[in-house]
Amino acid sequence: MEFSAKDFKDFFKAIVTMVEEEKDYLCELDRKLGDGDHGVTMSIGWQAVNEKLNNELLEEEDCAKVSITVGKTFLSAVGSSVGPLYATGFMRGAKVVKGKTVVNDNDLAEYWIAFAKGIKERGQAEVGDKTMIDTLEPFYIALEKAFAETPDFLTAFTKAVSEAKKGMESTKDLVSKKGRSSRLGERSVGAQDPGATSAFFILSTFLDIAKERTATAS
Amino acid sequence: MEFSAKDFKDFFKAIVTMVEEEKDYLCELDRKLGDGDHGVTMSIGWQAVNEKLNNELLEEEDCAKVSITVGKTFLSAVGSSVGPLYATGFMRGAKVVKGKTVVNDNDLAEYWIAFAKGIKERGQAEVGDKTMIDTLEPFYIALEKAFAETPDFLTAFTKAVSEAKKGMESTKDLVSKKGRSSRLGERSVGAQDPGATSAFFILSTFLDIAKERTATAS
Amino acid sequence: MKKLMNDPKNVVEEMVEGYVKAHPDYIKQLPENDRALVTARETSDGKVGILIGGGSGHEPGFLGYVGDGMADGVAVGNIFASPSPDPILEVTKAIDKGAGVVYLYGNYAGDVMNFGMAAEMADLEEDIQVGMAKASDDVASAPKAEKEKRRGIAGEFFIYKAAGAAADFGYDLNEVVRVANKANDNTRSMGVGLSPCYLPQTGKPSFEIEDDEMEIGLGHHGEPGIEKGPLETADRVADRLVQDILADIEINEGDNVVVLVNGLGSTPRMDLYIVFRRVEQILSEKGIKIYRSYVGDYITSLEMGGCSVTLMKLDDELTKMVDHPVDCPMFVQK
Amino acid sequence: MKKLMNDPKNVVEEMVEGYVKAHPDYIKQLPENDRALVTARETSDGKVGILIGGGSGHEPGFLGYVGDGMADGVAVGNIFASPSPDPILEVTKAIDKGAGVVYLYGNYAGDVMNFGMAAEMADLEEDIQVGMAKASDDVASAPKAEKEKRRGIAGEFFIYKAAGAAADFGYDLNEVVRVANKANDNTRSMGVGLSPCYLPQTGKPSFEIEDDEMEIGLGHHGEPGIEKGPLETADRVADRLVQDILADIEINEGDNVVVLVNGLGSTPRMDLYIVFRRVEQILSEKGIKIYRSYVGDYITSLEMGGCSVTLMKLDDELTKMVDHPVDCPMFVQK
Ligand SMILES: Nc1ncnc2c1ncn2[C@@H]1O[C@H](COP(=O)(O)OP(=O)(O)O)[C@@H](O)[C@H]1O
Ligand SMILES: Nc1ncnc2c1ncn2[C@@H]1O[C@H](COP(=O)(O)OP(=O)(O)O)[C@@H](O)[C@H]1O
Ligand SMILES: [Mg+2]
Ligand SMILES: [Mg+2]
Ligand SMILES: [Mg+2]
Ligand SMILES: [Mg+2]
Repeated sequence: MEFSAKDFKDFFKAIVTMVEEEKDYLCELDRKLGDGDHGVTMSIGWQAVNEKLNNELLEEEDCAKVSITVGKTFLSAVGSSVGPLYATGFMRGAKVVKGKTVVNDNDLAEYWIAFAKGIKERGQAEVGDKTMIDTLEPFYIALEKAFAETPDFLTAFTKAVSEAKKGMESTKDLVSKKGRSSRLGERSVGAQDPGATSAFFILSTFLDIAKERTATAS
Repeated sequence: MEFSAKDFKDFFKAIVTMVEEEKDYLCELDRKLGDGDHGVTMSIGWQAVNEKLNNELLEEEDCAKVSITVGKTFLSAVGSSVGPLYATGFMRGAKVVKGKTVVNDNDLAEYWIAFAKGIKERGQAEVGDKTMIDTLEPFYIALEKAFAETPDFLTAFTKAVSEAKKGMESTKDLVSKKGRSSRLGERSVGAQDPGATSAFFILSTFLDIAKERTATAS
Repeated sequence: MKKLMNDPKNVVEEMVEGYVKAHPDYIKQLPENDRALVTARETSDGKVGILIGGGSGHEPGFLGYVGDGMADGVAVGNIFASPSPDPILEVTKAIDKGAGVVYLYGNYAGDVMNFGMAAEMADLEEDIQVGMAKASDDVASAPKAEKEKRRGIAGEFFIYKAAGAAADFGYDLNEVVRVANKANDNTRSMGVGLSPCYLPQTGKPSFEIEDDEMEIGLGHHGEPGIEKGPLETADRVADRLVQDILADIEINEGDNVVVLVNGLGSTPRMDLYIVFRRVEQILSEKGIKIYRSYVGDYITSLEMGGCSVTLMKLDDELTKMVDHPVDCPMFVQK
Repeated sequence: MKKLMNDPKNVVEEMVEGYVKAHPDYIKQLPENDRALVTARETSDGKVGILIGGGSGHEPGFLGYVGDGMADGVAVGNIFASPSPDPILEVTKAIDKGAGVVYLYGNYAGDVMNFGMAAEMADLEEDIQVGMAKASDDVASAPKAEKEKRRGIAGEFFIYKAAGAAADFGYDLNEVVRVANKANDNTRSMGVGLSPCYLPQTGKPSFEIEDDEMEIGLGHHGEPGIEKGPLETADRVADRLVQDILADIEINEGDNVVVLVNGLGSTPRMDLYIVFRRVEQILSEKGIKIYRSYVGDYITSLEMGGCSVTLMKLDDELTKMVDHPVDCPMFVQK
């Protein structure tokens, strides 16, 4: 499949919409484990991104530049834990598609692997720590494996997102070890991690867009 | 009727009991007009008095000394608006019965007139200001008049207490002018003044005791 | 009601005990009366003594303001109740340095009577000259024509500040009283309540208010205000408070004022600074200059929600008083 | 939830604006970034710069502590969210006087990442040497063996105090970091929550708690604590908090400590002094000497109810740091 800077921008727009819809739910999850602001933080960040999409980025045709601007804008607007995490993700992804106005299946797979690995490197969390890494690590492992077997992005990404979902859901039963909720110990069991959830939402938003584009193309 | 220092002490004990019973009601009235503490203040003050009654005053046979100690103790324990007011009342009353171990009808009438006038002098409020003076001024006017007509304390006091009651009830319809509630203006209409109420309770407690003593004596 | 306390009967005693233990280099209890607290530091001979006091529950008011540059002693009452004359008299005796003592308190029936009685006793029994000045800064509490009927709220802080400085500068008794009265004459406050406080002994809210309401002009013991209305934005609240103040006292373009945005107990600093922001906008639109600002909890009502705005108009003398340094456990100014 | 605010989206901007307008002689915004605030006073050449920061909603933390003797600048985050690297970097550039800058912040994932990224940029892009020290004083937040995992709560105040003084005394970057770390190593806190705070943007309580419950060891963003239990008396609460602290750090008879009883936002001073009273009793029974006490709102969580107790064990060096005078808008020490 071919994916242009415009497609990236549509994807980021779709996140903006998704975040507004899921804002309350993400806050609610964070209220149980942390300080209750995850939805607010995501909204502040993606609204700032939206502003850029509607102005500076309107004419931008370089996929990497779009992704870098999104990451930087998000980080500037929110700080917080997820600022550096998602910003690092989008900036590492950008590196992979540097200078490209259109990317292919291989680029996309590499983009998402770099995204997830970048976040892991930034946050230094392990699977089982009850963070977004529980979503992202199974995701990138599955993506690497599936794409190596059959180099079709949509197929591989679909598989990876279903691993991401399992990972997200696994955080319900985990005692949290990283981040604000780590001190909760046993009391954290039963609550799904907000960051693991928003990470899954981002991935599944991309999956929807990717499916759409493939459907239109074929 | 004859009234001894022991009778005075019984009277003050009866106030202690009455105040504990009416504490919440007095606070409730003060909550509407003022700072909600009138019952608490009365309780603190009369508990301190109770302590004295059960110790230093146990053997005291001088009516004036009992009344002075009650006034001073109450004042020390509470300060507040009612501290100086009731303390002045009991101390002015004491002046009238100075050195007496037993008092007669005339003394009692003078005691209560001095009590009420002393409070009026201390507080400088007028009838209609929505304070305890609305209870106490009609009370002492009636007492003076009735006792001058028929010098029987119980009869005169009974009449005076019924005037006191009317006075207390009149505070419901008054716009308050003195004390904390004076800034309420029209919004104070409908609420009965807490001090006017506690003053009436004190008088009617005395009426009960006086009736009892008369019944026992006859 | 949720409080960190032991027996509700002992809250004042235990607070005072904790306070004195926390700041032994600042303050001590007099052996004669544990509600009588005086500065632990030696004050100079011939200095007019400054005595403050009132009910408890207003912390940092009033015990928090005993220290260099403010008060020399405080008489501590029960919650929301004036102290009785006993501790006032004991403090008077302890802080008199031959130049007399000035009593500063809010204009409430109870305080007027108790401080009045104490002043009489100090004169008659102790031969100590006493001056008095009452704070009556609350615009909401009586019409302009009856300023002397108004109660004192957060503006009391400025009266302490001015009188405390005057005493430090060596002013005599009458002069300290004059400065205190001038500070009071130049000071106006207006408050707004959002949520009640709870008396420890009754556990009851001091007033009833709906989730979407505010009470304009309420007193700092929870006495009802002049008007209940829908909760508005911080800007509209500030507009209203400042407007009522400026309608009551002439402050002209070019005049200097000090501003106090005072929290009533449970209002975050964030909210107070948001209110201050608008106050500053209004004043600067009018060309009124803010000489100094105080934003925080200065005189509270337990955990009441809301705030008040106070302006004091300055002249050269009051400016000097405002600038004077202070060192108290709950308020320090360099 | 009732707040004095305008649009919930603007609370931080408006607070900062109000703050800077209220204290122009103390603090200013940098033109490059309105979340980057630095002291309005000239700091001396060669002095190590002290940079603090964190989420908003903790006022007086963190912007309230910029001033003489404490921090030279602050990076202001959204409510309960670490500032991004941008304002941190701008402050770094503004306060570097050639001796480098020390970042002081609480041990939270967000702060660690954002301050860490800023430090890298300062080094790479600006060639400014950056030192870092994290507060991790909250005993409840991880077992003793994992002290480095613990979050920073009210004890951060002592770290600022110590590092700010060290920088003033002319210590070099490594020495300032050493003093900050020593202060942190010697500091332990334990908190209790009685009532939640409300995020302006969601209007939701930060945690659920019954009228007769308390939450031991909760974080100062409303993160759940280690244990929910029935609300106890102030004395029993103080016993519990101090006991957990003393089980975690060796403080012996004859040792000196500084004590901080910190209100979380809506807890009256009265309650805090009642808690302090018991803390003092326990320590004096054990022969531990209180060198200095701080009681009040030092690091809050909007209008959360409850308090924390912090002890810092002193040695000669830390004593000198604690004694150093401070002049900030929200904290002055003579
Ligand atoms: N070190 C980390 N690595 C990966 N993810 C993390 C890390 N720390 C926190 N997170 C994620 O961040 C989420 C919280 O984000 P958010 O609420 O926006 O920030 P904050 O914790 O600063 O309030 C957590 O649910 C978790 O998934
Ligand atoms: N000047 C006055 N003269 C007579 N009674 C007064 C005066 N001022 C107040 N009071 C009485 O005091 C009562 C309030 O008492 P209380 O609540 O105990 O004291 P405070 O007003 O100090 O809280 C009022 O209801 C009123 O009856
Ligand atoms: Mg969060
Ligand atoms: Mg009352
Ligand atoms: Mg009262
Ligand atoms: Mg947060």
